[in-house]
Amino acid sequence: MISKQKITSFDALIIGGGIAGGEAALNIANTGYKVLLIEKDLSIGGKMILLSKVFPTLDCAACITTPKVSEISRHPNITLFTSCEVSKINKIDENNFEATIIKKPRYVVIEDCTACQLCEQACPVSVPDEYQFNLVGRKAAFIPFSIASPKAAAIDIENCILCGACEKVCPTNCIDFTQDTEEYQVHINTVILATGFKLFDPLLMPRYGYGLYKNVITSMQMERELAPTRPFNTILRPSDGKVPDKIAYVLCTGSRDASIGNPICSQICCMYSIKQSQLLMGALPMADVTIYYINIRSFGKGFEEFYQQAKGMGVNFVKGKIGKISEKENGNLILRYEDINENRVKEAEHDMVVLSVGVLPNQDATKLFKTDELKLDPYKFIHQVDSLLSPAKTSIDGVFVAGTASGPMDIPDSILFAGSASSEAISYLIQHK
Amino acid sequence: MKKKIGVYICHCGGNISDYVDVEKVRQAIENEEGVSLAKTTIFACSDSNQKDMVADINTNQLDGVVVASCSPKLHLITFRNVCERANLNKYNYVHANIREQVSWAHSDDKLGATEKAIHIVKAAIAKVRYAESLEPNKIVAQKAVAIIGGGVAGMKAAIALSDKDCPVYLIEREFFIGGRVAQWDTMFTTNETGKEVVTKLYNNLILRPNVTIFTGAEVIKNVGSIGDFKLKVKIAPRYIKDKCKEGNLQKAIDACPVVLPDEFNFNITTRKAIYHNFPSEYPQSPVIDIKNCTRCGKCEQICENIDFSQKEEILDINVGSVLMATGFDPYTPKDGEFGYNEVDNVVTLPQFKRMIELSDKKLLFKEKEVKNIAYIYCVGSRQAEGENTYCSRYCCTSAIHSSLLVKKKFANIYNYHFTRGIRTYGKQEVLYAESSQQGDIYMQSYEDALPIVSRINDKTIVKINDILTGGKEITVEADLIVLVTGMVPRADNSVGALFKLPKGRDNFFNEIHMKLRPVETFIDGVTISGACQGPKNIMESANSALSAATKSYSYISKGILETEPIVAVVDKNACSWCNSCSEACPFDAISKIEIGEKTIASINNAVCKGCGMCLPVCPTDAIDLIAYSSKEIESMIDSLI
Amino acid sequence: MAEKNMKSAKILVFSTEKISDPAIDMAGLLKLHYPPTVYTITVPCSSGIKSRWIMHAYEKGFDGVFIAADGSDCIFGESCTEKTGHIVSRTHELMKQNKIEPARLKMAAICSVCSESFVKQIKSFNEYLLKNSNS
Amino acid sequence: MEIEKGKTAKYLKEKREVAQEVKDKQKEFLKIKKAILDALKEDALTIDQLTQKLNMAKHEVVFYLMSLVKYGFVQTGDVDDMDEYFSYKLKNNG
Repeated sequence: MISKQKITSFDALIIGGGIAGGEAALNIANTGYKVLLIEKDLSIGGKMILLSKVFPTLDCAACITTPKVSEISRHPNITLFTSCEVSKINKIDENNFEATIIKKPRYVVIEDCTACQLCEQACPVSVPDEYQFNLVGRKAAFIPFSIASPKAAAIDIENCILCGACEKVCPTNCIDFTQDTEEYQVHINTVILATGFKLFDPLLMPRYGYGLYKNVITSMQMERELAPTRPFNTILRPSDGKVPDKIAYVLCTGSRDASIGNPICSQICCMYSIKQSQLLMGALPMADVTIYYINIRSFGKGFEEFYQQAKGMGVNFVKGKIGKISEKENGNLILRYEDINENRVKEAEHDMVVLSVGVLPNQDATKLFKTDELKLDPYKFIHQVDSLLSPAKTSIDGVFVAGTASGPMDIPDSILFAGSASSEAISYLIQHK
Repeated sequence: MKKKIGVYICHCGGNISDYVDVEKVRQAIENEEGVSLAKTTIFACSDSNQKDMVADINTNQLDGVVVASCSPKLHLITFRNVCERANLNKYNYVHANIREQVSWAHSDDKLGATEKAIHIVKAAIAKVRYAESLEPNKIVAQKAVAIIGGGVAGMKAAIALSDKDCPVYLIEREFFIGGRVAQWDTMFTTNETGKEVVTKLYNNLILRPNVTIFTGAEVIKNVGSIGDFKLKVKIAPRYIKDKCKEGNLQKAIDACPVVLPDEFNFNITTRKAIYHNFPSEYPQSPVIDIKNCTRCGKCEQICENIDFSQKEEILDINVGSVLMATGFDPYTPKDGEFGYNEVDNVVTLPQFKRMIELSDKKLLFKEKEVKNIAYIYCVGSRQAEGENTYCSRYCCTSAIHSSLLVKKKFANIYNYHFTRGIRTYGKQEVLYAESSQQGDIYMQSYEDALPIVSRINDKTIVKINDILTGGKEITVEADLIVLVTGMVPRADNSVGALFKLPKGRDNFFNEIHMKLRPVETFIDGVTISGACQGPKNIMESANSALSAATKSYSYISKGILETEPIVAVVDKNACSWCNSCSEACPFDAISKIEIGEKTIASINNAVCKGCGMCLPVCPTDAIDLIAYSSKEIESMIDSLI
Repeated sequence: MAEKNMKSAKILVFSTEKISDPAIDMAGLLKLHYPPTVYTITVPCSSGIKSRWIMHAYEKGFDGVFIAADGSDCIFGESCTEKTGHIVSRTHELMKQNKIEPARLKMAAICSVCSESFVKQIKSFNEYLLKNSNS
Repeated sequence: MEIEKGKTAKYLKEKREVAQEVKDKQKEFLKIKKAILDALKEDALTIDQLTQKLNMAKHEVVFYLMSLVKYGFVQTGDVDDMDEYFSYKLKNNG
């Protein structure tokens, strides 16, 4: 059953509550315009809020995202919808768009939830925690993560056994299983697409053994192991809970590889791997960290210095292409690789391997537009019609793109891009008033 | 004196708590005089903690708040806002820096770090005890922005601001608009030429009544600050009358006997003392290079539009914000650096780009046809010995793009790339793939053994030990060597000094925080964009220019700006007017007034910038700065010992 | 505390909000270590420091005072360097009158990225103070 | 039908069936939870020791044990002499 609701109009619709969408929302709202920010997940903050520390300054990601998400959630000009998806956008005329928004039930009244976690304790279900990239479990009644915004519980209805234990203990009666999907029609004058990116799924490269060998993990999983809200008490390998002491990074996993359909460079993997290597050296002073790379792309402000700093700390950089990874009985991994320096094939043993997975397009936004075509570039990112001078412009007038929805980029570039998209959107609103 | 102070000590998710025993700090300060609440928190800046703080302030009627966390440059404003939301005047908030100046600085000494954190929090408590509620000064913001630099970044920012109905002054030092991009031929990714891009922007700009463009113009003085910058702009004459017709001017140019290296073409060609940059340049009027003009009068005889009586003008402009877009200089190699200026056929990448554009049919260098081209990468970047340790970001892509272009335009070209690892990040990677597929040869040098350029028997040879072939020594005979030079800050960046803009370790202008405040500077009201902040390609420059425009606009869009109410105050009883303070004040904020029998100093709050220069010169110690009074500073000192 | 003093001297640093304090922050960011008995009080401009504050610090037991001055980068104008210099010489006079070794007050211009220079200056000041204490 | 707050699960139960797979997984979790907690009653154990005692795959023991740490049933004990493996014990003696 879907209830239909008509709600008031907004000046700008921003799709995606990650760092780019959030930044754009704040910029536009601060100029006095009404913004509707739509996030499909339970919390805003995107991928960044789940990171440990960020290069090249090693600020904790939370220190940068939490004040922003907090500002977003209380901004008088921003209406925030989480657990929502835009199902279609019709362009009626020049600066008039109509969007249909589907709000999935959270089964919790956000305003009433105090995040006391009693429901979490009471819930008898345990399933893999997607916010910890499946390294530990979570309950079916759960708060996504400790710095989530809104910080409120949610019910994972797919895994819920409807025992009712959560609502019995809830002190504010905020759990409500009668909630249903809702649909909204919204009128807006401009749209910003900040739908972000998808991480490469290393299951598509069976030769690295991800999924099969438990000690082959993705960089996002390592990111969680290093974060303050980490799944384990320290860095552990998932196969047997051992503290690793010989960790390898495989760069360009799913990037610069036409054979898996992604010929471009993901722009961030070198740097986040170098950052993780520095954090690992700090967390496990006795550990060896080796980074297998093709080229190190430390191109941004302060990046080259950061790379040199990692070398100085003793991180081992090996110019080499990984052919195959195999597992030993004790869970250690044998990396067969072409050592480019020595021009021969070699093998090395590590007790944990981190796949530095690349950035892929999120194609969610492409299906939205019914009346106009949202063009994509050859790599399926949102096409920039004037990529040199107006990078935020898309093939639809009045629809702008920000952040990684148009291609791989790091956090500073995403934030600048969001500033750029908000400038275009504000100009568009002023010019079409 | 405050009686109900709330203190929050932040773990910063380990950044602090890994080195500072935050619980010990909490215990050490919870019984300090006036402290009624002392908590630790994993992330003080998180939404949930901010909400808790608001609730704490309300339920406990706190009258002062201290958060001990990261540097105040990051989150002072965050926590001031928390206080405001709890209806506590934000000046009752004091920030203690126990991350940058404690946990990180003393990560080698946990006991020492904890001890220091305790003292620093105590000092913050001492300061907050004396804190007073204050109202910010409100000033009228001039609704106009000065953009310094008329390159792509400056022009984009000008359009963005003009679109927002904000008047713009675009101030370009050169006589022609367009900056570095005007000098480029086709560009990745769109294959538009630099000229096309500049033309597009210029044609858009000149239609706008709220944009004023100055060329040959330099800011020579700046007085004032955010909301009200008063700039003096010096405009050099072109010595050509407005609205002149081309016809005779070209003859005048032809007649000019002075021949000079043409900087627009990076000195690979020459120009006259009366000159154009290129036929479709903007503004479409030549200029006389008066420094090199011999005043022979030949041009005047031919063309009636020459006017040597034109004088330099000084204009006063008044703006609310200044947006810097002054760009970069290409690195100039030192004599002998990879054969530069010593071996004949060594050019820089910018020179090479001009050569490609200016050559027709055959690529000639000093009359000889060029076939083998060697590119040496990272010249002036990633220097192990030298001041530029950074990567210049754009040059790998730019060099590869040029190498593809030269191959397309001319026959029989062979490209040899002497790299230090190609950095065609993102979608630029496809260029590198295309170049490799076309048979370009890529080699990579060891970090400690860069390629060597030498001249042997009239031949120019590049030698490398190539990583990609297992360290094999490879030599290439090259007709032309292209030094892939990076970006460096403008040699003459004096306009930055005029605004006191801080520079980073790389000597480019520095932002406050790369992620939180990426286009703002420590100088309120001045934003930075484009390559003056660090190497960027055109798309990145456009993004940062638009970001900076958004920020500059936000300062002035409301017409009213709030500034810190931190001003000097005079103790009427102690003051006996001696003029010392007024002499010390750099802003003329102090004058004398008569109160009854007595003459004392009076501070003009609207003009006082709160520097405190008047404080130490007062013989009777009659002046204090709000929030930095002697009682506050001295009680902080008492707590620190 | 006395035992601590054997290891490192107690130094009070006056830094400035926009120029030298960012440099001291960056020293932390770069993990450039210096003695933890170095404490900072931040003021808007180094030319606004009162001699009585410096004297107060010695009175309360600080071994040294270091003024991390704005130098020519000062946002309040070029006169800052000269004025800060005057504060130092006036304070030196006061110190002599109170039989305090003038070398226990030091000033250096610290620009907004002078982190290494700050740490170097502080370390040598600390060594000097340690050598000349207990006398 | 008026639905009482705090007892809304019943309402949804009428409209939506819980998949058998979900029920099975929940039962399995409870079983493993009990087994791990029982095994730790006597003594603190390493993952290796737990694996032998429970006859489970090691990586599964890691996953479930870490979840129980997160849920507050188990806590991390000491690390061995080689700094490689931690032992785990019941929190507050169960």
